Order: sequence, then C-alpha cells, then structure tokens
Amino acid sequence: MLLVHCPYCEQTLPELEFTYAGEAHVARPDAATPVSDEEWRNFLFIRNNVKGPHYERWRHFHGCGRYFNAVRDTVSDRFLITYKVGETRPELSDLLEKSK
Amino acid sequence: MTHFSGLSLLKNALTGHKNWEPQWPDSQPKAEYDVIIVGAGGHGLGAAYYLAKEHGITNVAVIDKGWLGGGNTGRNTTIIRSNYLYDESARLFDHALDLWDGLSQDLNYNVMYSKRGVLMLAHNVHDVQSFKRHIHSNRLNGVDNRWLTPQEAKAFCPPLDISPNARFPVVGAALQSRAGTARHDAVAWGYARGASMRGVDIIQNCPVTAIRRGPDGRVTGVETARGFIGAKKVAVSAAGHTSVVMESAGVRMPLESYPLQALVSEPVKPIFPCVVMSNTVHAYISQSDKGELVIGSGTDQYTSYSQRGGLPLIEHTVAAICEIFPIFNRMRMLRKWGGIVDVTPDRSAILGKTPVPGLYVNCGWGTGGFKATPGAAHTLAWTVAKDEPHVINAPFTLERFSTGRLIDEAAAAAVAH
Amino acid sequence: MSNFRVAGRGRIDPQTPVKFTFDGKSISGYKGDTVASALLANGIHLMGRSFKYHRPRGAICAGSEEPNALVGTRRGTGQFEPNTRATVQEIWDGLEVTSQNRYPNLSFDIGAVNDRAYMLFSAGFYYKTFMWPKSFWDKVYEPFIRAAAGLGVSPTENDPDKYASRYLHTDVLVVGAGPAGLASALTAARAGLRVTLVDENAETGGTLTSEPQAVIDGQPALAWAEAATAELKTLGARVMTRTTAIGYYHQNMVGLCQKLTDHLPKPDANTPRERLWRVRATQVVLAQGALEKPLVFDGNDRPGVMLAGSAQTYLHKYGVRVGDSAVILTSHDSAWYAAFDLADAGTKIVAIVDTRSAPAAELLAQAQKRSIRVLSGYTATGTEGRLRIKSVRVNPVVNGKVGTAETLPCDCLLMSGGWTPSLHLFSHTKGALAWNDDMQTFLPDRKTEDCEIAGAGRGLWGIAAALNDGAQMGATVARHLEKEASANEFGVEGDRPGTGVSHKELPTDLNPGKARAFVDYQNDVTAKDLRLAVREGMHSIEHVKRYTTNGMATDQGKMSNINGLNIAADALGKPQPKVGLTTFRPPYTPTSFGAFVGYHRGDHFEVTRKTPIDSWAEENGAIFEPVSLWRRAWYFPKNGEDMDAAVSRECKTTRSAVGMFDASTLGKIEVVGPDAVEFMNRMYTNPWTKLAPGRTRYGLLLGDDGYIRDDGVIGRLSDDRFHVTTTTGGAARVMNMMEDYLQTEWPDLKVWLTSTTEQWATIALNGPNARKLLEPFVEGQDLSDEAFPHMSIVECTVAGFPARLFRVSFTGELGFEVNVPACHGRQLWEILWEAGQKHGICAYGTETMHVLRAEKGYIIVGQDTDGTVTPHDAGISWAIGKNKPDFVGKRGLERPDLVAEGRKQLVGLLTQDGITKLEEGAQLVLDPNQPIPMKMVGHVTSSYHSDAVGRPIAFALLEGGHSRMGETIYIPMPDGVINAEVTGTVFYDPKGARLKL
Amino acid sequence: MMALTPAFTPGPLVSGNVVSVALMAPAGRLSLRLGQADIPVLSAAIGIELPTRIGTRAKNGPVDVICLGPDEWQIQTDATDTQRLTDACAAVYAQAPHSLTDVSAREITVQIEGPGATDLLTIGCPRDIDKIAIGEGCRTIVDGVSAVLWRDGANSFRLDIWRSFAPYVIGLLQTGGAELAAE
Repeated sequence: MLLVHCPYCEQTLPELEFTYAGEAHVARPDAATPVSDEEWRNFLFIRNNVKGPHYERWRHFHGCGRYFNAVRDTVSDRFLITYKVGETRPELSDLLEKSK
Repeated sequence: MTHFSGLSLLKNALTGHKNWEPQWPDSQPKAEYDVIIVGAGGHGLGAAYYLAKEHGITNVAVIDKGWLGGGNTGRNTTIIRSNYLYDESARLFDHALDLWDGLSQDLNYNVMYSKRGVLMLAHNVHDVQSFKRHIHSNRLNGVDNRWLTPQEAKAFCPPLDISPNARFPVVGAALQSRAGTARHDAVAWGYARGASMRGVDIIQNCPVTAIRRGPDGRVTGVETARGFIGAKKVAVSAAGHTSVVMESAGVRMPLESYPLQALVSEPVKPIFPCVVMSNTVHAYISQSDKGELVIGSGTDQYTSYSQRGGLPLIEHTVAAICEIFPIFNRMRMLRKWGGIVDVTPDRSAILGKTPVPGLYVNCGWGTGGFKATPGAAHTLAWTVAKDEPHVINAPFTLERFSTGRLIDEAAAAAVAH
Repeated sequence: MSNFRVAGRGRIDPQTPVKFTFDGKSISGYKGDTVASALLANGIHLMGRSFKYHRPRGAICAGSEEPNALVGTRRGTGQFEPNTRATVQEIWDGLEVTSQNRYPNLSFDIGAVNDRAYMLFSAGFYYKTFMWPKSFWDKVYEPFIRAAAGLGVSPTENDPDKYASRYLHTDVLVVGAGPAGLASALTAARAGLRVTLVDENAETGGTLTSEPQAVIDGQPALAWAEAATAELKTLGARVMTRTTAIGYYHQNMVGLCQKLTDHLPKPDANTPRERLWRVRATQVVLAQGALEKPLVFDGNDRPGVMLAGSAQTYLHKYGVRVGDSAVILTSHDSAWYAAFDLADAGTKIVAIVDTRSAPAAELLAQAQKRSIRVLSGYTATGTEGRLRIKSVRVNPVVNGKVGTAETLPCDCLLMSGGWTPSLHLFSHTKGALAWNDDMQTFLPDRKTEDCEIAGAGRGLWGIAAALNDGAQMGATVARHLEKEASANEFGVEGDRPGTGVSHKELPTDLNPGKARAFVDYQNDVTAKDLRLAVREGMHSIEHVKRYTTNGMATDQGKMSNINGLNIAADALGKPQPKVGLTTFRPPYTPTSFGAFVGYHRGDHFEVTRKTPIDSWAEENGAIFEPVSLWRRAWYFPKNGEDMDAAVSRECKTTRSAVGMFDASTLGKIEVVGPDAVEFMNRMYTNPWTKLAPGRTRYGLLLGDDGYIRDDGVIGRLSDDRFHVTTTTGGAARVMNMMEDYLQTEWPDLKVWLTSTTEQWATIALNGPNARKLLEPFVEGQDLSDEAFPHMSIVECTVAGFPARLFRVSFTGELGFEVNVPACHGRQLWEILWEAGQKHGICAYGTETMHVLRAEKGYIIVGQDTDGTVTPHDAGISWAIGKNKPDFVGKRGLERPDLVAEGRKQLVGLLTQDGITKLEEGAQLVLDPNQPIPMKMVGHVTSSYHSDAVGRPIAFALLEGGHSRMGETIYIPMPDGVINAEVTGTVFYDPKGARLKL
Repeated sequence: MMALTPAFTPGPLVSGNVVSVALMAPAGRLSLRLGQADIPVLSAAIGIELPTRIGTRAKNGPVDVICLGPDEWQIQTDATDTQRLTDACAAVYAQAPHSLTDVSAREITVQIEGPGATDLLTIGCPRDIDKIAIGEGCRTIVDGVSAVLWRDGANSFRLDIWRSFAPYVIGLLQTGGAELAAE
C-alpha cells in the first residue's frame, strides 16, 4: 500500500484514502472547434504507459476530495512529487536531480 | 531431438537420464532474420512455432529481455475458456480452445490441459441477465456454455456455499465444460522446444531497446543489448512492455499496464474439481495438479511495472474466496506474486498489422492472455507470414479505437443498474 | 517420562505436563513443548511422508522452515488445519495431531511404491509422457497424479474461529527478537522512539535460547534477554511474540500475522485466533538471523537425520536429546558445539565427521577432552535404516579421491552445511543481493526501502557480533529519525563464533546417478534432478526451479535454495552470482486465509446499504434484491403469492388506484452556484438555460466516447440551484465524473457539488389516486394540474416535514416523488400508507417499477443499455441540445462507427403468439434456419408479462431496429424458435394522457 | 452489547471501561462550499472565522466548523440552529456566491471514548491516529467507508458516517469493542 502526499492537505497519507485517475496532462480538445477522429482517439485512449517516471492523476477521494497531479516511478512505485491541478508540469530532469 | 514418450522416459531412466538433450539450445543472434518476434512468452514462442510448422518460415528469432516464459505466461492462474459474448471474441478464444485440445500431442509435450470446466457465478438479477445473454450468444455461435441452478452448481462444485442468505448469494451459474486449466510453464517450454526443433533461434536475456525503421518507413530490425539485429518483419508480443517497445517505432498504443496479483495455498489432496470465477466479488479459483489452490484477483488501481502489488487487494481476494468457499478459511497462503497485464480501453486484444509496414503487434490481453495463447499465436503467425489479417484476428485492429468499433467485453458485462 | 528428556534443561514447564494425541496415540510432553519436541522426547522421529516418493521423514529442524514434519492439527468441529509445522505448533491438553500423505498408516504407506520406481519420476517426467491415448489424460493419468500429490487434506467444515486485523504506525519496526533484534530495539527505544519488536517464536531471545552458556555483560544470556524484553516494555515498546512478519510491501508497510490462540487449551470466545497487523514503520530493522543448510548426500533424508543447530535447540530450548548415539556430519564449526553440548547431556557421539581436512585446533582439543572420535576430510556416501537412521557410510577424501567406506552406527545424524542469512523480507522489497565469495552466500546490497539489516542477516556470526551490530543499526535508524542514540558495546563470554565451507552435493564413490541426495526434501528434488534440468536446457535458475520444483515446497526454499544454486551453478559451469537466486515472495511462512479475511466474513464481508424505509419493507414481508451495494424491496408478496402474482397485483393496483414505491436509493446531487446552469449544459446532453426554476427535465449523461452513462430527472430549484438525480448504481460514478470535469477541465466555473443521496428519503406515489392521497398533507403548494403540472418541483412541507416535491412519473401514471430528510422517511411512509388505505394503496417493489416503466417505453440504463449504446440507438436523441457548442460526449457521438448504418437500436418486441414471454438475454436472428454459427442481430434487454397490455412485452437492441418496424424477427431457443414482431417501445397510453390527470 | 435500531435511536452501543461507543442525538449539519476570496464574508455571516488549514476546526457556541477541503467546510450545530445559519448565508449569497447544503440527515454520529478509543479506531482506519491533534479532525476511511473523524480529546472521538454505511461500521466497532475487552 503506497503513501501518497496530498498537495492540498499537505500530509502524506495511506493509499486507501486515494483513487488513481489515470495519466495526467491529457488535455480534452475543445469540441466546439473541429477535432479529427485521431485527435479524439488520442484524448480518449492513447496513453504513454511509461515504464519509469509517470505523470498521472490521483484523487484524495476519502479526504479533501481534490484531484491532483503526481509523478510516480512505475518501476519502484515511488512518488517523485505531487502537485495541485493547474500548477505547471515539473521538469523531469529537476525531479530526478532532487530525488538523488 | 528425442521424441518424448513413456518408452523414451523408461529407456533414459535405465541409463540414469544421462542422454537427454537440451529442449532448446541457447542461440546467439544472427545478423539478420526473416522474422523477429519480441517477447518469448507463450504467444511469441507459439507464433514462431506456427510460422515454422505451418508457413515454412524458419529463419526466425524470438528475443526476450529475460528467461523464456518469465512474463505473464509463467505468472497467471492458467484459466482457459472461450465463452465470451461478442462473435469476434468467441471465435478467437474458441479457435484457441480447439488448439488447446490437441496441443500436448501436437507439441509432443504434455501441457496438462485439464478440461475441468469453468463455472461463472451469478449473484444478482443483473448477473443473470448478463450470463443468459452470453449463454444464448454462445449457443448460436456453437460455443459450449450452459446455465446451472444453484443446486446444479453445487453438485458440480461441492465446496460451493449456496445458502440464499449469503451476502452475495449464488443465484445460478454459467458452465463451460470444455474449459479448464493447463500447466503454464509447459506451454512456453513446449512451444520453445517445438520451435527450436524447426530451426527457430531463441535468444534470452537480450532486451530489445528499440525497433528500427528504414527511410521508407519499413522496419529494418531491432536494437538490442547485444547490438542491432536485422529483420524483414518484426512482431511485438511483449505484453505489459508493448507500449515501451512500440513507442520506439513511433506507434503510440491505447494500453495501460497494471499489476495483477495471484496466489496459491499450501498443497492439499484433491478437493476442488473445477474452476470457479465470480466477477461480482472479483475472485477466481482452481486447484493445480500439485494440489495448491490457485487464486486470482483483480488488478491494483494504479499502473505499474513493479510486480509488487499491495496487501489490501490480497485481503479482499482471499475474503471473497472464503465467502464463497468458507471451508477454506483455515487453509494457508503459500505464495503470492504479481504480473503486469496490458489493458486496452475495451478489454479486447490488439492483434495483427500496424501502421508501420513489416511491424505486427499482439497485445492488450489484460487478464485473459493465457487462454488465448494458441489462438493468438496461430493467427499472428498467419498474419506475419501473409502480411494480411487472418479472418479471426481481423476485427482486433488498432484502427477500431479511432472509428469507435470497439469489441467491448467490459461494457458488455455492463454496470449494475 | 522418556529418557530423552534432560531434567532441568530448556524453557518448558516441567510442573505442567500436557497430553495430546498423534495418530490417535496419546503422547505426553510439557507446557512449552512443540509437537516435534514432545515426539522427540518420546523417541519418535518419524513424523511425515514426502510429497512424491512418500519417503519416511522426521523433523529436520526446529523452526518454521521445517519441510518434513508437517501434520494435521485439530481442536474441534471446523477447527482442523493441514500442513501444520510440528516444529512450531505448541502442544496443549487435547490437541489432536495426525500424520499426512500416507495410507494406510505412517509406518506402512503403499504410496511408497513410487520410491521404488524413483528412476522414472525424474524431474519433469510428466511433461514427457501421459500423452497417449489422448483421452486418458483427463480420465486416468491426471486423477492419478492429483491423488498422489497434495500433502494434507483440506478442511471440510466452516471455521468457527474469529480473525482480526489492525493498522499500526511505528517509528521503528524490528523483525526478529534474537540478540541483534533485541539490541536494535533497545537502542531505538532508549532514544525515545515508538518501537515495535516482533518474533515468530513463543518467546524472545532467538539463538540465545539455544546458546544458554553465553554470558552477556555479566548476565546469563537468557536472563539478559528477559531483562532486555522487560526494559523494552517499560520504555513503551510493543513486543509481539508468536508474530511473523509475512510480507514487506511498499514504503515500509510490513504485514504481520500474530497467532493468539493456537497454543491455548481454552481460548476466550472473543479473542481472535489470528490478527493481521498492517504496520507502517518509518524505519525497519531486519534481524531475522540465519538458517542452517543441510548437506547433500545419498540418504540425507532419513528420520533421525537433522540439522545440528536444531538438535542444539531441542536440547537447550526443550530439554530434549534427539538421540542416544549421534554422528555429526559438518562443514562448519557450529555443529561441533552441538556435539559437545549433546555429549555433555549424555548422548554418545559416535564421531564428528568434518568435510574439512583441518578443523580448528581448539575444536579438536575440546573433542579430545570428551574423547570424541574425529574424522576430518571425510564425506558421507549413504545411510541405512527404513523408518529411522541406523548407520551412516562415510569415506575419506584425499585430494579429490573418495577412499574406502566405513559404516558408523547411530540413531541420529546431525549435519551442518553452514548458514544462510535469512533475507526473505529484504527480497520482498526488491532490494539487491550481492554474492560474498568468502562466505559463499548472498548478502544484502542495494536497498529500496528505509531499512537496515542487522546481525547474522548480513553474515555476522556469533552473539557478540549480533548484539553490537544490532545496537549499531538501532542507533543508525534512530539518527535517521533525528534522535540522539549511542550504541553500547556488549561484553560476551562463552560466545561460539565459527567458520565453515559451503558444498555442492558431497563427493561419493558410488554411482551418483543413483544417489538419493535430497536438496528440496518435501518435493523430493535430488541433486541429479537439478543436473538433469540443466542438461535439458533449463539454464535460468527460474527454469531449474520450475522444472524440478526445487524451492517450491511449503518451506519456500528456505532449506533448498542455496544448495540448489550451488549444484545448478556447478552443472552450468558458472559462478553462483551469474546464475542468481529465485525471488522470495510473500508470505514469509504459509499464513492462514482467515488472517487475511479478518473481519470480512458473512454480514461483514461487504456493506449492505439499506434505505430509511427498508425496515418497513422487511416487516411487511418484502422480498429483496441486491442492487449495487443496496438491497431494495423487489416485491411484496401477499398471502402466499409467488413473484408473478405479486407483481401483477402491484401493477394493477398502481394503474387503477395508487402505488407507493421507495425510491430513496436514487442518487442525488445538489449542484449550486452562479455557473450551475453552465455546468449542467456542459455535463448533460440537454439544454438547461431555458429550464425555469420550479421545473424539471429528464437529463441524459454520456461519456466522452458518446455512449450513455447515466440518466435521471433533474429539477431546477432556483437560478443557481439544481437537484440532480442519478441511477441507483450510478450515483457515486456520476458524482466522481462531475468532480473530475469540474476540477480538471472547467476549474473556472463557480459551482459546487454536494451528494445528498442519503439526505433525502424518496417516496414515489403513482396512480390515478396519487393526488387525492397526497393533497391533504401538502402545505404551500396547490397540487392541481394547472398549478403543479407534470415535471414540476417545489419546496414545501408534507405532513409537516420539510420536503422537495416532484411531479414526475416513471410509470406513466399521475405521479409524485416526495423527498423528505431521511430521518423522517419511514414516518412519512407510514402516514401515507395509513391514509392510502381508503384509496386502495399498495406498496410495490423494483420489479413492478420495471414492468410499469417498460409498458411506457422508459429505458433503464445498464439494462437496456450496456455501455455501447448512443442516445440515437436508444431512441432518445430528442434529449440532445442541438445548439450547444459542446457537452460531454458531443464529439464522441460523431465518430464514424457511432453514426454508421446498422447499429443496434432499441425497439419493442411482441411475440406473435401473444403468450410467450421472451427470456432476457435471448439472441435475435433474421433467418432461424441458418446453420450454426448463426448471424445474430441483437438481443432482448427487458421482458415482462404486462397486464395493462394483456400480453408479454419486451425491449431489444436490434441491428437497424428503427427501420425494421413491423418486421418479424426470430429468437432461436433450445426448445424451438420464437417469432416476434418489431414494434415501438411504448406499449401503453402512447399519448401520455394518464400523466396529465 | 446493545443493538443498533433501524431508526438509529441514540444511546450506548458498546460500554465498558476500555472503550465505549454511543450513537449521538441528531445534529444539524451543513456542507459549506466557497472560494478563497469569499471566506471573510461567510465567516462574518456565520459568526466564525472559517479555519483554512484542512483538518482544523473553529467553534462558537453550538457551532463547530471543520475545514475538509480547500473550498469545503462542514458545519455542525444544534438540530434547531440550521435555519439561522441558512438564512445568514442566504443573505450574503449575492455578494459572496457559495453553496450551502443541509446534510443533517445524511449522516449519523457515533462517539468513541475511553483508553481503548485509539486502538478501536486502528481496527478500521489506516491513518496514524496519533497524528490527529486534539481539537482537529479529518475526512478519512474506516474499513472502506468514508467518514469524518473529529478528535475532541486524547481518548475522545466522534465519527460521522453516512446513514446506509453506519450499521456496517458500527458492527465493526462493536466487534472490536468486544475484542479489546477480551485483551
């Protein structure tokens, strides 16, 4: 069972309070403008499925209820960072530097 | 190579088993092959076997980052069935079932395919509607699957608790009698032996780092830990690692890799005569030839390649099993392990050609890969050999995710209303 | 009492004799004995039979790693478990123990014929045969193999015992309460940390219980251990014995299994048998010590052959001599001390046979002092004795040549092949191991978790080394936790550190191809099986393991892994690190399912959600059906009605008078804020801007793939406040989906969502008398059709309760839904029930609701749709707001396959004979005479008998259904083909006149 | 051990000197949602400085407010007091838009007290209870069920549970109570 740091509660808490919400930074194209079938497929289905540091979303479901972003190494399952929705996507190089 | 039989076993016994040859040699990579298959699991080795046996293509290498059969082939709960809802799935898995039936003899390797019957439990009205839909569809597709009352289910599987006051009472079950289990390692080893007997190179401990393409976009080979290996055609059959490999060819996949845990109990004398699955409580169980209860669970919630998996899921799975089979509460868990399953959005496989000329893919089997092994391998070999879809794997394209023509077995199981 | 018990020795309580039975025979021992120690005290070594060859076996060790002495243990009805380690199970008065895997009895087992034919049962033999004739596999071979395999028998009765679980957060978790563990725990606890110390044994002390001669800081070892344990408790540390660390999971989550009652004669009814601890430790110290290795030679498995260190444990911990005349066979110094201790306790030591040519002088001196014969530079090449060892055959080895044999008579053979650090938990973390050439073993290397390994676990031998390393590690973890900690140096007298060498199978002068030199005892894997596997191309250690089953027995390779590796490496001509070790997997020792199940059994297996009105339904004889986590009243049978009769009555009453339905399980979400209407426009397919406060509308929710996800009636209470309802099963999903879009796609919107599903009890009144019944109770709203038309909503009071009143209908009748705070739900229900009597009211359940809605052509998401159905397919594209720039699912709906011809569309079906009711799930075809496989064009989603229509009605999803009106389609059933006509989905009151009453 | 009635009649559920569990009388509960900017206005309206660190609480007379999320507060007060607060908030809506929703009947509250209170919670709650300060609280999970945990003292807690999940959670607390008593 993982430990997850909620960037809103500013606490590191048991995974059981959280739900995984898939890859992060998959932007929904504005359907008000023309979107090709491929673009829509990419939004719906195509995932990087990274082996290593993975940008992903979690929700503190049994807590503050917020969705937030995280970078987790899918080989070790360790989180490199978690950050609030809307905050800029942290550079991987910086994170790997820090984690050393 | 020695033909396996009771006689050859006896002969060798008398000579102290000194004269057995390797079942497959460790090959060093050649400079180029007609076909390279990435991933030496049952699917990859099987494809190589059928390429050699049925299409006469023997200049083939199967390359794996680790030891052959070390992926999901050697980590699953070995359930084999074909009672899927949609025609496409039923056809594919039933083709596999037909091949399973003669596989030991075909391979001259006992894969211990055991037609113990797979019982799927219905726990509520919604399950009944869904199972009946499967059963009628299977019947008209010529796939064996029938409805059992709780009493009939108990007669077929005596340890089953059918008391109506259970939290998830058994209100009926779907039984596929032809279904069952097989010895997972033997499948990989049998295909490996059969393929290398026919000249296929099996290259272990040789990670493929990238797929190379020429100026015309066609595949030219693969980069590996032991350098570049040329190939006219490359088939990727790397399960959880498919996304990573395909990315290097510029093909992004609709896949996510999740940890899937399974466990076995200490071995006991025969007590459990079949396979039982319950999707409602998320658990399935059978008993191996060795006597261990083999128990599978659902996937953990997050994508991962760690092969660890958490305790809560195991707790839930064991609780679910003991809820349906209370007599097992004092049995002991001997070993639990994790695999990595590659899951598609519609829970159906992607099998066949890709946008890249000369590149083929076989992935997205989720938790159902083992049962499909011979069928997937057989049709993949066809597609690689002829560079065209096989009638059975034709619907399992990558394109369906753009058009929306999904084969949604997951949705077909639907949601409780 | 037998002459194998050494008076005054051991930790057993001689004042408390205990009687138990072994295969029906009464055996006596003392409190503190294990089954094995008690049997040995009675001179009994034969305790089990092996897996494949059914060879007679005795206990080879004294701990949880025991592969041979597995027994069935029974307390009473439902309290039997197979494969219990006799070396761990403590005895109590009345314990019933039975041997396993033998027929008819332990000393004569016909299964032992396999042993005669052992040359046939070589590694992987079953892959090579049993293939002809094909049909024989299922009918003959497999049943035979299965019957022969397995060890004990499964329980067959339900388990009456309780199981428990807890979460525990601790600064430092120390695993293993031997010298290293105790020292670590003490150091950390003294530094003021929350410390938890666990050990699988009944008491703390670890090796100290086998080395009582040692003196630590002037105190006898055991006294020191007791003092240390006591101090830990006073420092507030949690010390748990009989507690096994079973698995090491992510971020220092360690699972513990605590055995609470298996050692007690009469456990308290409320005390659980076992408790699973989920420990989250900031730092972990692994102090699990080391396991002794057997030596591999022909006949190394006969009863009486045992590990020397274990013999020492039996002597010092249980006061039991394991035999009268012992031969010691060793490649390590430690076994010499076992010899000396046993000699001093009165066992004749026939000889100490050391594989090394030059044992330490100090050892030789001590042997001489006791006039023990020493044979150094020797090998063992065989043993005799069927049910108990009688003699061992030993030969000198001179520069590689095996010399002439000598036979040494004995009743026990105590062996030591050296020691292997216990690194199972460390391996669970995927920590890396490094091969140490001097010690010929793997040691912990790169760590992936916040843990330290102390003592023998990292190859440090001897009590002093363990203590001092433990203290060091205790201080290290304390510093990691910013605590000042000093590791004190321990003074130890009578320490017995030692060295040794490691072997593959021992050299022999006999045909090695015939040698029965066991590596994995339980699975009967011999050295030659391993070599055969390598010969056959199994070059990965994982292949060797899987092909031979070496290390797959219930000891999980604790006895066999390193010996197996040494032999495989030799056969491969590679150094061990190049061959590598198979991964250890949780649990550390086999662990009861019950411990994982914990509280989650029976009623507590899963939540059963009940509405505020559920209790009334129960009292009034309702039959319930489970719907997601809820249980809902399915129908209300009156005086012996079956389901059809009850449903038919409920339908008639509702259409002719009034029916009352508990709709409380419907999901409810309060959507509030200035951007509420914009949010609704984006979320649902429908347009909401023009919906006036006080009005309601059917809302349709899609996924962004364009398929139907959910639906429900949505009321606008004010400009900024919507009362959204969802399906029962969809409530949580919809709420989650809304939050997802709101928080991540549209954070700019000023709107908030609150789940009110359980705030409101919802009572639906349907039928021509509904208004008459309700009117008298409503204050603040005129219920007339003019003042309160169909699809209205108002906040008012009903029977004095604050209420949200909907005028809405899921039955096609005049209908109202009264929402009152859940705490008043049952009260209001009863008031309306009373008042309803004069209006001929009935209560109806979900089945009647399904029939009534079907007669009106209303769909149920999840039954008439299955996640692949679009609004157009379902015939409800009217619910799509045509002029909206975007909504969830809009673009998805435009994908090629979703607008293609021949999609499955929802239609009505009427069987042409007007009597046959179709089966839900039945498949549709256009040509019933085609051969199998048939081309199927759809399936029946809903099917009921309808009294209102006077015939069975059904819905189906049918290819191109909307353009097949009036056509005949066919439903081939096992007992014949049914013809049905394709119709619209509205079977009753198509004009909706009854709604407008 | 006392039985839990379907009507959730207040009263003791587990008694003993190790730990006691009691079902509390119905209370008034409001879920308040609003943006950062409007905190002062709403604080003034309800007469409490809304706490802004998640998990912290503020009290004024019968009114006890806990911050559950960056824009979420749960207000607990006397059952009779909700209308006053509702009106007060409604009065400032135009000026400070927010969401106030009455959830009084949505959940029930049990009080857990005694030297064994923390141990009892560890049977179902994966959080480190020691890290919840006295006078604070959190929304967390208890044996798979969402619940709001209020810590009122070293050995005194309150647990808000949605009605339909309450019997399940209370059943566990009763099992655990008996287990602790037997220790």
